[in-house]
Amino acid sequence: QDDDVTLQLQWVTQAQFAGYYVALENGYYEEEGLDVTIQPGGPDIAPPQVLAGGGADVMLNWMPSALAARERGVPVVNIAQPFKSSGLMLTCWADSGIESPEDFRGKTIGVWFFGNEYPFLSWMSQLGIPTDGGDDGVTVLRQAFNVDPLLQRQADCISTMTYNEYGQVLDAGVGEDELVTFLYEEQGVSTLEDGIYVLEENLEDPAFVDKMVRFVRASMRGWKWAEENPTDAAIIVLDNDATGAQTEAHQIRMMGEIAKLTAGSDGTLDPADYQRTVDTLLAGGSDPVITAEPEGAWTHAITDLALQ
Amino acid sequence: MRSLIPILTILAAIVAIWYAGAVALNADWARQQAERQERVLTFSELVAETWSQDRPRLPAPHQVAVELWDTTVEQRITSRRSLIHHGWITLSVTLAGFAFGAALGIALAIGIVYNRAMDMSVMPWVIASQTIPILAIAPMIIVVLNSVGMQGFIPKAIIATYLSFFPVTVGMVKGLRAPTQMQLDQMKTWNASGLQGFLRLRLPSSMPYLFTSLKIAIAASLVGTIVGELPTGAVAGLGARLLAGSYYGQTVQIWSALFAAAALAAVLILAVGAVEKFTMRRMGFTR
Amino acid sequence: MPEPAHATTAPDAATAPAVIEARDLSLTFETNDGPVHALRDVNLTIRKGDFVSFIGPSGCGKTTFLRVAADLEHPTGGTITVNGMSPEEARKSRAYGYVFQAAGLYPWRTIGGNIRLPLEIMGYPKPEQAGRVRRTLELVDLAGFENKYPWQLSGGMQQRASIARALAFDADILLMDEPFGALDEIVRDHLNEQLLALWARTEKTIAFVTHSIPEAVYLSTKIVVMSPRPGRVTDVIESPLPKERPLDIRDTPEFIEIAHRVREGLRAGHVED
Amino acid sequence: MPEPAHATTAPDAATAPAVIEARDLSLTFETNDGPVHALRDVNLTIRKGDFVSFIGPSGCGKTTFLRVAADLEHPTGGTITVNGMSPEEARKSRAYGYVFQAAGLYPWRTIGGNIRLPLEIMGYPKPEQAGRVRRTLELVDLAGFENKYPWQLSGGMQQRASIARALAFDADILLMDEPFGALDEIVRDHLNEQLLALWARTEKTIAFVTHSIPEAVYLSTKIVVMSPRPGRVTDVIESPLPKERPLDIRDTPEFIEIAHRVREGLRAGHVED
Amino acid sequence: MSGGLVLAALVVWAGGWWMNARLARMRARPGLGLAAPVVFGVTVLLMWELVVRGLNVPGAILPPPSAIGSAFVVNGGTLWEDFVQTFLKGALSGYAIGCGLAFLVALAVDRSGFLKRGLLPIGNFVAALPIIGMAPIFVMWFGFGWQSKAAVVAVMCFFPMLVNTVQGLAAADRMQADLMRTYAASPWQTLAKLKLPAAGPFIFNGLKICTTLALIGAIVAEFFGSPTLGMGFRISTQVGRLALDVVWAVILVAALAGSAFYGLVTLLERAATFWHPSQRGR
Ligand SMILES: Nc1ncnc2c1ncn2[C@@H]1O[C@H](COP(=O)(O)OP(=O)(O)OP(=O)(O)O)[C@@H](O)[C@H]1O
Ligand SMILES: Nc1ncnc2c1ncn2[C@@H]1O[C@H](COP(=O)(O)OP(=O)(O)OP(=O)(O)O)[C@@H](O)[C@H]1O
Ligand SMILES: Cc1ncc(C[n+]2csc(CCO)c2C)c(N)n1
Ligand SMILES: [Mg+2]
Ligand SMILES: [Mg+2]
Repeated sequence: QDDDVTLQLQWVTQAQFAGYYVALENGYYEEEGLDVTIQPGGPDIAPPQVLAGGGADVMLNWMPSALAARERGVPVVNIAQPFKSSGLMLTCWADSGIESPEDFRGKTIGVWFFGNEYPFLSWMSQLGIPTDGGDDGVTVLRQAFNVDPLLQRQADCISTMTYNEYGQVLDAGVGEDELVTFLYEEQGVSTLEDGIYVLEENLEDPAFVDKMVRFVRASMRGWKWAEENPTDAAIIVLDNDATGAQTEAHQIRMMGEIAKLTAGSDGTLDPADYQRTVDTLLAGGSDPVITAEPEGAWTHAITDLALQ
Repeated sequence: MRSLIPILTILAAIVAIWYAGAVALNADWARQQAERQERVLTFSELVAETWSQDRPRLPAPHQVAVELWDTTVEQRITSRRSLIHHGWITLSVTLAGFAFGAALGIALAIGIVYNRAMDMSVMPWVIASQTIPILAIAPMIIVVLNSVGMQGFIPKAIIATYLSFFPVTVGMVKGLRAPTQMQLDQMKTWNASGLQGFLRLRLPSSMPYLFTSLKIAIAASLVGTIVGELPTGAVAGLGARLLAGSYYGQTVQIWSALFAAAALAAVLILAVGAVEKFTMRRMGFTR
Repeated sequence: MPEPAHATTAPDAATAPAVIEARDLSLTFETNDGPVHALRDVNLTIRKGDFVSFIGPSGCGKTTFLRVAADLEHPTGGTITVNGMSPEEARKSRAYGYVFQAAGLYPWRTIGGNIRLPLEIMGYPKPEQAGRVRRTLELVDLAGFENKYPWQLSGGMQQRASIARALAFDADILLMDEPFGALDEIVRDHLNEQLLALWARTEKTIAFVTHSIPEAVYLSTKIVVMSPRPGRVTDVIESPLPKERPLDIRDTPEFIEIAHRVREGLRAGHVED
Repeated sequence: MPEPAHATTAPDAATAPAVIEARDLSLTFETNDGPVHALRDVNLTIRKGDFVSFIGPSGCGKTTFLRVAADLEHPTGGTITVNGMSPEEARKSRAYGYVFQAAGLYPWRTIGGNIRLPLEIMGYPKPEQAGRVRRTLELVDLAGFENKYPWQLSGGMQQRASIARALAFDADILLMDEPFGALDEIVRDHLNEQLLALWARTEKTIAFVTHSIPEAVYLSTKIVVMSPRPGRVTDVIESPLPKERPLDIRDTPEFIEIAHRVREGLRAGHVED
Repeated sequence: MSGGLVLAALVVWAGGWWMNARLARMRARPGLGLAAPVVFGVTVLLMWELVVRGLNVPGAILPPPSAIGSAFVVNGGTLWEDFVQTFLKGALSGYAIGCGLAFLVALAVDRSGFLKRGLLPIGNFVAALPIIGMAPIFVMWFGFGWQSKAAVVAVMCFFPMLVNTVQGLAAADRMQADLMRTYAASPWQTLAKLKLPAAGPFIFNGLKICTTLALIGAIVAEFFGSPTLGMGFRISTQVGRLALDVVWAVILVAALAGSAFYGLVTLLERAATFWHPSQRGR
């Protein structure tokens, strides 16, 4: 009898989550004796909330959001970190005159909220740029999850992921030379992205720990397969997309970019990366994500067993 | 036939305005594109460009029509790319939500009409409940129900119910109170029981009101379903198509999903209308 | 009009048993503008087989009296008995049929269905229902219209159907509140004739409200003239007309004389409004 | 009734000028169930100062005739002139006042406001409006009710207000469609008296639809009896009664005779419904 | 202990029911009309508090009313700014534009049978469009500010208002209209003195429907892009931060504002259509 595991994604089905779909389709979960259900997320679903409500056993989340949830009384713990580096960046029109972050002053910038605003706010506060408009500061727009504000020139810069929105801007017919990009990674304000989290109290249950060990092992196997077979992985993702709205070309390119982010990780969280994320967040401005150094927010217990 | 002429005229006017609007809204982008390619557009080229963009601000009518055709007729109806497939998913939830909503609405109305305590206390809250922005609580409903193990169909149906019970309650309260004092007295002179009074007087009297509110309710149920489909991971259904279209900048896809939804609503309203006509004729209301 | 309230005990009618008997009956409605005295100290005896008309200016309490007798309104003073029982018991024993001012047929039922309605409610067996519907329809000259809907009939025919509905079940009291108010004179004459014939045949006791003096005189064995605010009985006129009444009787001197007396009674009680 | 259609040219009335003159007037409504002949070949002359009553069974075209004269309906055959003009010209020159069957007061205006309505529309100067409203309200015995709303008045009072509204402006033709239909007999008598007095005083020409035979006989100088489908004039009765008419006149033999003739005329044209 | 609180909730419910049943049997008295819904509301809130505490529901799922209340007080300033942005700027202006435009179009439709036959069926179809789907498009067209919210609200309000007003302008009965004809009144006079007053109840019906639509529309539109304030913005970002107490405080503001707006229009209706039987009945 297979153990049931429900995984809550933090976004709609796309190649960003290829590793899990590959593990499912290629039977890696089954080989580990797991019956995995993958629940896609959406714009207004907060995965920690789902976890807290008992709607899922394990979730994917960006670390800022997970740490914020921890402070809010939902004790989630990082058990694995398949994404080594961050794909988040700002994409700006070159003709807006922006060359360095200092030039953001007086400009309009689209930012994703719902937990993704933290790294940006922390970056701006480190630079000493106010975020409430004016000639001296930036005007922040709450950007929906598409690139229209840039194309329609409603904003000078918008948030993009290397693997998704940036490609959409190019697809729209904009040349790379017309754009200027600022990768958070390169600005030294990157935070950890897609990690695997569970509720702390569940880790006291050895059966659950065992289940998670097998889950992480199979998932990482899926990721490595996806890195090596990007096209096939993209097709697997497409097969799992219930909306029928994704295109093959876009998913294949996305898989290529995602592979760059997962490349450096075997699933084990690098404590240095964790510390950098926490430092970035603690440096946040007036409305900090987290107010104190978190404790027990990650564990190597699972990955240590999984990667033996 | 004669009644079609005004409709067609107005429709033609709308399409003309639409095409003109497409030129106006999409021209900027067309010029930028031309600049990138170092071309200069003549007016007719500009018009042609604005009517054939991949990511237009406003797609031209024929683009929407082609997309509708491609995603309905050209696809197997079981395909995930088929609007009929998504329409069916939305429809099934809509119908379930409508059924719950109508039942709840009628039950509440009966309570309000027959119980003075309910009449006095519940109605203001029923109205207040409709001032709550449903899109804001939809994700919460989904999470809460998810935590008790309900996913997909039922949460969406509950949101649809939430939107559709209100017009039914309001209409049925009016309808159940439609009998005149004289008709009620008449029942009393025959010493009719409460149940007889309900079945033979109040219920039949409320039929015209019921159907009017059912038409509003089924449209509301569709809106509720689509709202419910937005945050549920945009898995499937017309709402998911709308959202996915928005994520990937597929304006044409948004518009075609919108039209499919409006057409679905129109069909549902017509269907309720047909049931109404049949019932009313059977009951002898129609002259 | 001196001492009219005791005229009820006219010698020739005193033989039959009393069917409706009001003693010092009063009814006051409490409204936002203060109390409205709809009935004050009404004393009236209606005997078996009587055809009693109530006439009086608008708002004098005619409808209220009928409604009290039918247990649709509760008196605030005095007593009233119907068939020797309280009005409530009488209603529960289905002692009377009530014809409202408007026809009030249910639009979603056919004429037959409307007449069947009280029978269904009172639990008459199915086959008997059909028979009764057929017979009452014939009685009011509507045979053949059983399956028509009310709106397919003229106003007069609807009114007849509503009378049929009150006749379909076995009640030997008929309370009729301006049943012919909305009809034109010729149709009204015709229905008056038929009502008289029916009354003569069935020996029912009828209490009948009207605004029309000729109608009251033509139909009744006893005419109750009322005055408004507070609603009182100002005159009770026993009709000397024979039971057999052709329409022409209305041009006879006796008729005109009674009509004159009714009009005088009315005018005396009438308050300029 | 042989050759009744030419009775209109009675010798004693022929002196005054014609105010409404219908020649072979016909009106057919096209309905889903086929054509309805509301009026067929109506010939009628109403002269200045006449008080003409129209009587006939329901649906015989009385209202339709008044509406044609008022340019609310267009004839499909024949001609009609009002004050020598086409009905449309007459309407635009505000030649008549029309009183509908129901009072039809605007509920959002006070009684005074309702009576002022035609004056505002016709552009009477403000101070004159106030004077006219006051005077017509007195005329119909409603002084003091100027600032009440229609629903605060009884049916009879509303009806009087609606008559006042038609009298407020200077039109010397008055078209009245069953204005007293819904009133009780006493109030009706009272209003009949007042209307006669008004007519005698103002020398207006009045066309008056009614269902009541006594009312028609009591009021009119000329009674037009109509029969239904197709609506035709079957009899035109010139009244020999004097212009001065106390209410008692209704008990005189002449009165009863005319009433009898009207009833016979009606019954002849009446189709059993 | 948790079971005890749930039990207490049941007791509260029974108590609330009993009180309302008693209120219902009392004679009408001023203020009584308000008492019953208040008792009902308080009962619901108490039960909510007790059940949430009794069952230990995480605050990240459903906060108790007491937490919502304190969030409401603590965040008063932000909530007020959000309210100004969403309600005063977005919803009210959209409401005015949508209803005003619909009113003018209704006047045109009333004059022209052609428009009536052509526009109304199409209007019914367009009214069935789920405006949720229009929101992202309007944000694209009209920007992130309140203008796009107003546009969504205007579109949402347009058709209900149009349909009601057209119906209202045709509501004057034939006799009332004929009366105007006998006076040879001009079309403007007929409009001002007959059609508009007679249409009053219908127009207010449309206005009332639109009050609830307006707020919902403005909030929904903010979900598809907004500046960094507004009620929709607040709800969606605070859900992301699991600050559910703040989210519910915003919902509370929405419900209060919506009910107050509805109540205000109802009062105006009562004043303007005092003559209508439905207003006189009480
Ligand atoms: N439910 C009620 N509440 C308050 N007052 C009432 C009620 N019913 C009747 N009345 C008042 O009681 C008085 C008598 O009314 P009733 O209906 O009996 O008069 P009526 O003689 O039948 O008049 P009509 O000829 O107009 O039918 C009237 O003044 C009326 O306004
Ligand atoms: N607008 C219309 N369309 C079709 N038929 C009509 C219309 N108006 C009246 N009729 C028909 O024309 C005939 C005459 O109607 P009219 O209203 O003139 O009758 P009437 O004599 O005034 O009757 P009543 O005494 O009932 O008022 C009737 O058969 C009526 O049904
Ligand atoms: C509920 C929720 N929605 C969006 C994001 C942000 N996010 C996560 S992956 C991704 C890429 C989209 O291409 C984005 C925008 C989030 N963290 N949580
Ligand atoms: Mg009465
Ligand atoms: Mg008529």
